[in-house]
Amino acid sequence: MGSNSLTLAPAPRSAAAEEVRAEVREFLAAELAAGSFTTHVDTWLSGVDPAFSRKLGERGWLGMTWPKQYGGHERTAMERYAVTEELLAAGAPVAAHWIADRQSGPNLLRYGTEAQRAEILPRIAAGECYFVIGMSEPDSGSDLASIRTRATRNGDGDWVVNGAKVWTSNAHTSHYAITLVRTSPADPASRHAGLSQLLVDLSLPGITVNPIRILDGGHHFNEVVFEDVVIPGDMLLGEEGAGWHQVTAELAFERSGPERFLSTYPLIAEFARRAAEGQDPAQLATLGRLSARLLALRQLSLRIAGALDRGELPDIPAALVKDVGTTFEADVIDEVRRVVDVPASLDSPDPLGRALAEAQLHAPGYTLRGGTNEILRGIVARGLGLR
Amino acid sequence: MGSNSLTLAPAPRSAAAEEVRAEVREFLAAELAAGSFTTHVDTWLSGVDPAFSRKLGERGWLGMTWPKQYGGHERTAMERYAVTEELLAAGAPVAAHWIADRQSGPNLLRYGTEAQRAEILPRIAAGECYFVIGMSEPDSGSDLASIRTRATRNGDGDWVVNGAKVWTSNAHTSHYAITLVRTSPADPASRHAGLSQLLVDLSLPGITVNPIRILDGGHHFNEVVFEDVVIPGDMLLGEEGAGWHQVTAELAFERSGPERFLSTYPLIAEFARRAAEGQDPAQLATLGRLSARLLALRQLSLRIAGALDRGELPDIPAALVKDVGTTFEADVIDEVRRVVDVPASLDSPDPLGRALAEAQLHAPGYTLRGGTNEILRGIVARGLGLR
Amino acid sequence: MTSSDVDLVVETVRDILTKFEPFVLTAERPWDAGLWSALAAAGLTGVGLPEEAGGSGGELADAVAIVGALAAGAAAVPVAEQLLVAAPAVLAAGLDLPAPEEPLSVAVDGAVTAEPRDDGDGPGSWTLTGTATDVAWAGVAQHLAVLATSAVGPVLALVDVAGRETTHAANLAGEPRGSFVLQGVTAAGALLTDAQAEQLRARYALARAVQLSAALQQVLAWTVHHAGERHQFGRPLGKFQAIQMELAEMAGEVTAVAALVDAAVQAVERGESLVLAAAAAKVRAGAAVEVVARLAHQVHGAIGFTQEHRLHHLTRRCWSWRDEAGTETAWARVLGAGLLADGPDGLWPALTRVV
Amino acid sequence: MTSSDVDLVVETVRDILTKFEPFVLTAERPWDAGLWSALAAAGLTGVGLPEEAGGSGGELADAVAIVGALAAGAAAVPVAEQLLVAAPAVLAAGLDLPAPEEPLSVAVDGAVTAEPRDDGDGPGSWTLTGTATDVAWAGVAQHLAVLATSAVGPVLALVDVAGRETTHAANLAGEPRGSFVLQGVTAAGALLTDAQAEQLRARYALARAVQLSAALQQVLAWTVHHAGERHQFGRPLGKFQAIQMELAEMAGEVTAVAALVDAAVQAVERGESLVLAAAAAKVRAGAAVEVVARLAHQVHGAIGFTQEHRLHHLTRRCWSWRDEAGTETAWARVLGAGLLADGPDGLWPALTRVV
Repeated sequence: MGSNSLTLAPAPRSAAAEEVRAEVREFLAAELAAGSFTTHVDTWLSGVDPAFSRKLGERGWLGMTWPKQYGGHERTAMERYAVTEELLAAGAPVAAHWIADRQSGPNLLRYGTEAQRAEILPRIAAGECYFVIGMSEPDSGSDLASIRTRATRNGDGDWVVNGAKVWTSNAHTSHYAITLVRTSPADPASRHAGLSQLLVDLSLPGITVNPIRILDGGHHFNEVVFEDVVIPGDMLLGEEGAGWHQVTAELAFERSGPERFLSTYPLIAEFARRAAEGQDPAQLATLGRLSARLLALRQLSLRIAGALDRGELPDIPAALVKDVGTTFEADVIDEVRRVVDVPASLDSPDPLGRALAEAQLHAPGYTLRGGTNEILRGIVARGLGLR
Repeated sequence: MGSNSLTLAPAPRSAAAEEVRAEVREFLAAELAAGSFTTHVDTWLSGVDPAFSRKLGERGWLGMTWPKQYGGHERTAMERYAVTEELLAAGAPVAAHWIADRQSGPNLLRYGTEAQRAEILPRIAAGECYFVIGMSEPDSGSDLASIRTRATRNGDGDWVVNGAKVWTSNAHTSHYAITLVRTSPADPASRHAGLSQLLVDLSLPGITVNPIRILDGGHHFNEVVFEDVVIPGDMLLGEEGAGWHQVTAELAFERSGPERFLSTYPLIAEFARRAAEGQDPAQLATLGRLSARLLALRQLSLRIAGALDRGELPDIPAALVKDVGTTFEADVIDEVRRVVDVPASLDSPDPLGRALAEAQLHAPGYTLRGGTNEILRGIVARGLGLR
Repeated sequence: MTSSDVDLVVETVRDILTKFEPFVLTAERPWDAGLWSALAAAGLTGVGLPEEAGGSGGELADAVAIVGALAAGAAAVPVAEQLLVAAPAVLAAGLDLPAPEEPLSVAVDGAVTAEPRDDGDGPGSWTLTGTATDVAWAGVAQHLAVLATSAVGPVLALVDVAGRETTHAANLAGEPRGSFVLQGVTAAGALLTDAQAEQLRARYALARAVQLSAALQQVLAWTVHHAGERHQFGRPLGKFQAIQMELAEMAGEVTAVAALVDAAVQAVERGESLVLAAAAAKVRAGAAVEVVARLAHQVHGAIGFTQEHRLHHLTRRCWSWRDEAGTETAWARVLGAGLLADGPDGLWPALTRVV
Repeated sequence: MTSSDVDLVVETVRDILTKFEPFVLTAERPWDAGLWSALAAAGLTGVGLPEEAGGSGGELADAVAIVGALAAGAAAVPVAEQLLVAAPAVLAAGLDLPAPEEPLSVAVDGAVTAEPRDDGDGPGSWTLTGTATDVAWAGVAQHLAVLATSAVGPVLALVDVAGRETTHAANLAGEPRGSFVLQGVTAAGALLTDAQAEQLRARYALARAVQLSAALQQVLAWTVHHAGERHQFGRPLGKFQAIQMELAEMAGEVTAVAALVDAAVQAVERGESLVLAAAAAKVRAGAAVEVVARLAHQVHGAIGFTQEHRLHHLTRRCWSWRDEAGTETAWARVLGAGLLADGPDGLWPALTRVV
């Protein structure tokens, strides 16, 4: 029956993963002790720190699963999972390299030319080259087939791009955008045809990066405007016209990681300190409930890491993990509020009040980025055989 | 804007309502003390007790708002609200007369012939004549336009009815069914045309009442099968072909009353006793949260009673009350379970365990009867101007 | 005033609101001073307060309507604190009301002790010591009604805080929320009963509930509007059944909050005991924020998350207001315990008395 | 056994299941005796227990698979109690295992005290006094593993309860749950450590979680099937976006439960500490019941609410099982406290150790 496509085999245990986990934990404890970062919620979006990213690169914790010839380390997805999870749980500043390491690098490995890979992947793995996702547009929302950014070939075989992309995380600190563009006119009969991905150097003339500030005033997102930007012809990523297919595959990587349920983990950790102090039964029970949900999400996400190690592309389970995970991220706030009397405020003298405030101000983002929950549930429903 | 249609004026205060409330409360205390009933959840469905219904009739608490010429008492909807609310909060056995008093009587008043009214309404008001709703059919669900029970005129001008109705509450203890039938063939262009309501005496030949037992084994519902049942021609209710319109009006009465949020009140009362004993802060907070929701629902329902007194037919707010109210009824179970350690069991030595069990076993019904919540939210969305 | 007067008052407020840009708060511009002046000039900062005390007259319902209209407009002015909380408390305590054009706020948190400088009976002079925390509009308000404790009971003192040093903190919406360190400050004050002190806290909670109710209604209206305008996959969002379900859920929450808050205000108008009604209103309104803000942002999509969009000016206020003047959890405990005051079987009679 | 053996075992169980009508329980017919006999004849009531102790051999995974298949079939037989809880505990305590065809259940609730009849060290003879409550399959089980307390620590005693008087109570699904009054009953028993007693309770909770996981998967499958078959307003329910959202939410819950329960079972297979893994599995599975049972009934509509429909045979079991062997709330407290055992900063390391 249809629901089989939602179910993956349990992840194998990985001694190597536990080994690297311990190394990361030791590294993070030392960094925290040295004051090189402070813990915040949602740092995979908001914690841009190139120096920190380079440190991770030096230790071999970026591009972990990639071939060594491209600067990678040929380790398993399970090992990579342990590293990312530890970084997120600590609220470490990982936003600079996050997209490049998670999504753009694997995308290049899969669809890039040899030249593209050789040029870019080692720099990503070194923590020096950062990417943004050029998918959403001002009027497209979740409906990627409706995008309008257009690329046409000029006489030299180069692409001339016009249009605009929004919600590009940290474009102002990044080097490349893998950009979904329309390379042939929209065809009502085949809504997903005629799209392609281009590998765009953000320093090219004609590109303007405008900040999009979010509700708390933070600058994590940008609008990237393309005005007659000339992209070399060899910067096509993958096949012309296969953009929709490539993006769908990319979203499977994007949707399944531990960042889909750990964005508010630092709030849970702060709440746990409160529960440990007071030993209040209602707080302990809430901690237990939240932990049980988190543990289940970990297992789901680990299963996907295991599937990636087996060479599968689990797009439907990934949508499910993101739906369940991001709902959890927001629920954490509500659950904690029920059993503590601490007003949320960035200026609170109480660290729990500050963590609540940070988590709340970022909350609208959890369930929107990477596809709204309505979209994700539609994908899950497809997995159930309903559409 | 559209949402205005969701908003009703605040209900006026009614000294008369408070007066009759005190009388009912005194009556119920005496009845409980005398052991004439014991408190249960969901008694407006499951508590059939004709003797109790007649007592209410004797006291003038049935047909309260109807004209005196039909056995009514010409009191306000606000007064009736107070009476019904007190009965439900006490978990009193009111199921025998509930439909007749709430819905069928008003329906007869609005659409019935003089003969129908004079014959039946006084008996309802006396607590002696009970009704069922003949709307749902085995294959119709919430889609009433798809019903198949058919009535055709014979040579004498009488109706010959064939078909079956389900979910008729307590048909085995009732006297009449106001039955929605197809009186002219289905017209795909006008799905709601061709339906009529008949006033059907359940003792007529050709009618079979089969029990539908629900999951806990309780017999509250029936299937009513019509085989060439001859209904006198003057038993048409209202206009031929206007059945859909009449049913829609009827549902407004059905959806707005306090039984849409008080079905599980006896569980709250039992939980309150626990919280009062232990004075546990988490239990007190849960009691406070549940009470705040209940108080808001009361105000919504009171507003509708006030609107009925002004002669309005608030069908969209009624759908909203039922949606919010029945969701609350089910949530009560989950909220209580979070802060008590009492397993739900009908055999529990703990009255809270028994109340939890009763409430849980009836839970699937709360959000289904009278239109599923998906249907209700569709109506609310229409009130918001969305469809 | 009659109900048509209420409509007139609201219309006046809205007319004034349109002339100001209430949405951008920064550390340098922590409130809408221009709006305040316009409201004060129109006499709207004294509505519901008797003319003989320097107010503009009118009823509580008028003041509530003004507060609601300003809350829905995300107006950064201390009108709720002044009209619904501080001024009525000052008057009830027999103290002199400051001029309504001088912003008056209220302090109920922190620890401030009062010592009588005279006989301590009735309005008199008191010496205040301690720190008032989480004071709304600190740095903006010129006067502060401080709830202090004394050896003989709670004291309400009226402190001139114009120019007094405060911490520059803010709530999630950027509205100033500071502390004042009071060291031997002399102020007019009056002894309250414990019940009066409790009523003051309850009125503060009810004021926030009134603001929340109005803001949530506005958030719903904006979201419905957005769903009608925004197209996805070739049709308006509002035509998708999943979105309709979410909007209907929001409408249920918003309508329930409005019904209860209105009823609580009416209970106050009737002079009934306020505490449980206010507690219920605050709890219910705060609980609705969880659902309404979440779904509003969900339906708006990423655009509603940007600083340019109006949505967050209200959602951030809602997230703050539900915590202020007592969290839902704190008021839920008060409500739960209060409803059981007559014993373990007293819940139902208590529920039918609250509003 | 290998994983293909597990599939084979499940297939055998399902084959047997189809020959019985597991769905109707009454006071007169409180269990599926015929099914039990067939399972016992096939050796399935001894799977996962060593052959030298009289079992059928095989691994824990096989026993878990059998329990899951029977739970999804709403089979009223004490297989979960016997295979996953009582028999392993009896063996671990060094007591003689009863014959696998004689139903063995477990009693962890109530208050039973044990006094040693001999030296009390190692397996020996004990005198039991007190009442064992909430005993699953009371009246059906012939043997009962009773967790009792003694002056020297917890004791596991094996009591012959065939024909012994019990209260005729049942859980919400009609499965017998009775009490036994024990007055000076002599039984074989063995002293446990506190940790062993805690493990026993945890295994019981995990057994219920295994049953819940399987039952919830089945409820989802039935609901998806129903949504595909049932037409409303001219098309299958499953084509309505609102229904799709509900089914996807159910799928999220069911899949999350399965992942965690499977992981907890694997942790047991690896011989890791069981208590927190079992607690998490029980809490997560119980929490899912709330959502899954509610939505399943919502999608099924009134028909799923009738006694004739299969749905309630599983939803009623789910509502019962989440309360049995410790409620979610009780296990959530155990889990929360246990995760903080290493101090206020120890949560994350603890979380990564649980499963």
